[in-house]
Amino acid sequence: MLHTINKSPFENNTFTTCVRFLQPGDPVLFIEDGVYAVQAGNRFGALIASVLKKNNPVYALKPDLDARGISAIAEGVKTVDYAGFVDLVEEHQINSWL
Amino acid sequence: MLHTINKSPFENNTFTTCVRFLQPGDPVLFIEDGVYAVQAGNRFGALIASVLKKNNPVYALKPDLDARGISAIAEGVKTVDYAGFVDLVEEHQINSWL
Amino acid sequence: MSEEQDIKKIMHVMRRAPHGSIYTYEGLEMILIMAAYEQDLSVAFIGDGVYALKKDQDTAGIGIKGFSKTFMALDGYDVEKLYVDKQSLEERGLTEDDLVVDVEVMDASEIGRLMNEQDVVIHH
Amino acid sequence: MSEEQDIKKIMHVMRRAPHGSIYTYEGLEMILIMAAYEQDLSVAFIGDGVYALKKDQDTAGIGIKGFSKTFMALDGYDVEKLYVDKQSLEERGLTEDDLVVDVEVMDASEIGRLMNEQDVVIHH
Amino acid sequence: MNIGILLKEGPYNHQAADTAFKFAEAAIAKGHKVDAIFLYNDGVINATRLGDPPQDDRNIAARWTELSLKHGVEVLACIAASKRRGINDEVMIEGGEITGLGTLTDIAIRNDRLLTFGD
Amino acid sequence: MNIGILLKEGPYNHQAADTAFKFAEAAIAKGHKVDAIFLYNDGVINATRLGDPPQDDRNIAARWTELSLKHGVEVLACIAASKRRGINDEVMIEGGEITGLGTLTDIAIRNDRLLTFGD
Repeated sequence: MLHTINKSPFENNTFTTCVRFLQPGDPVLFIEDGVYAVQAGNRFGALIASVLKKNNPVYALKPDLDARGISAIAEGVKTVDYAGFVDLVEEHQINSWL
Repeated sequence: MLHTINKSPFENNTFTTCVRFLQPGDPVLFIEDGVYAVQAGNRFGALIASVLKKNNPVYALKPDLDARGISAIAEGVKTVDYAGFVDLVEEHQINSWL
Repeated sequence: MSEEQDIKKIMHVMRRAPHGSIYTYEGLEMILIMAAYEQDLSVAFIGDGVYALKKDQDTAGIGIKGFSKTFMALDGYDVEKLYVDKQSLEERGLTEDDLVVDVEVMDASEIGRLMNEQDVVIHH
Repeated sequence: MSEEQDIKKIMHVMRRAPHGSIYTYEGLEMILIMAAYEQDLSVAFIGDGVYALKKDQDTAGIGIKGFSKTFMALDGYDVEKLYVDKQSLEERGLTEDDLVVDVEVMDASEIGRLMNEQDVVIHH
Repeated sequence: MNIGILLKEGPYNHQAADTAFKFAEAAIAKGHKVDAIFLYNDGVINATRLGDPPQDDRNIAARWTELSLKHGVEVLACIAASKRRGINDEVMIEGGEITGLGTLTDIAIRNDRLLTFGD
Repeated sequence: MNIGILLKEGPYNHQAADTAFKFAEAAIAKGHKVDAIFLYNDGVINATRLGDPPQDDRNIAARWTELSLKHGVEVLACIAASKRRGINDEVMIEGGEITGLGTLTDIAIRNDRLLTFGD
């Protein structure tokens, strides 16, 4: 199941809540303001790393990263465009955390 | 200056952010979902106590507490109704944290 | 057989406190309609969503119609799978006794496993 | 004398990330109009609000008009008091060099003191 | 005391419109003057007269009309924000009006307080 | 793959409407069927044809009309949510329609995926 997160983790607990419910192997995709979570060097790096370590692939929507001027992202995080988002939805059922 | 906070501190950082900017003596009023901050025995009790200790009076809007079924509130927190909210606004300039 | 295949597992996830926004209330309206379609419905209460079930809500003072009692009606609509996240409840200083309906209090990992089996998950 | 008394101290507080919601953008539209009224305006960037000033925002891919460069125009409208909360910036791994305009980076207590002097504070 | 109110969210979806109304009502009851309610962001959606809430729910649009007609509160929707969201004179509530952000500036200047309600 | 979309926020105020559109566009480009976009909560405000955004901005209402007319996507606004917020047939965009939550249930049942976009 693909989990999408659209909130900045600095202001809102959606990401930390979602992580508690995440099953091993399930991918996480950050979209909209959610993409701030994967900016390199911020304090969510450890949480991102722990998610990756549990075999949960982590993605961020590239157009949303670009819109926010984020070029350096945490190690192991992959980017997708809207077409890649569609591919992930084709591969997985979806759980959009709002 | 009266600071109002309308967000639940469990999901959103408004309260903790506001506290960093609070000047000694300034009152804080919790309204809407913000009132969950003052429920007795939750983990924001220590932060509420530290605010009170810096001589910042803490209020919660009674109709919002009632609407959420909150009867036991943290020690030192006073309740006001909408008329009391108006009185606080009469005494202070207002800073509505959204 | 083919009829059974048509039954979808749909989970509604309540995540917001009541009254500050309409999401929980309109979410409940959605659940009540979906209940008539004989799908496999469940409702999970996570984070501030657990507050929706708090007893003794009296909304007269804020001038908004209360709806916590509507959760009690879910049983009559055969919506019986109500899951509450244990940690969310405990963090908020609440226990099962504080809630208006009987629920299953579960660990996040357990609710996460059930989520994973769903065809549709809708957050409110 | 009475004219001077009519000048109000108005602080706009930017608290949201850009693009995910319109608050910062419509807040900026408000500031640009208010700037014509010769009041004592200031703008504080707190929490995710500091992201609004991030360099190199390219919104073409999301199909929304960017506005970070509009902050550069504030100077031309005599809106020169731009305060950025130090902790908000640091927590987000940003420095002054990452921002599109010159700002005063300040401690929260200092911005809090300035807030306290305002006649009007509007959060966006 | 003269009071201006800035309302930044639409009706029903957030409590902001309710709290703003309850506050205005209480202020008026105490003899204060509520000068204006300025609608901004999604707040402009408060200004449509096409709303038709359930019979057993409050009617938020009617509250604004009442404040305007009975208590002389100006109910003003920002034109730029309104245009984005499909609010115009065609759908405007009785007692409401479309205006610009300059009017909000005047409201901020001429009143003792400007309160904001939103999300 | 057959896709339904649930959109829970109004246009412009949140990015949800933009992301939903970009996703739908990309899905259609890949040959998937976008069956319906169901508007709920403040999402119903996407259905007004009275919006008049600045010339240099995107027109979100026009995007929904295009998806409906050109790609056969049903654009549906929940009647109860619409009534609260002043959306009705009078102001409905071309290609849009008011319907009930039962239709959303049908959409959830008949499609391979139901995506939610919101705040």
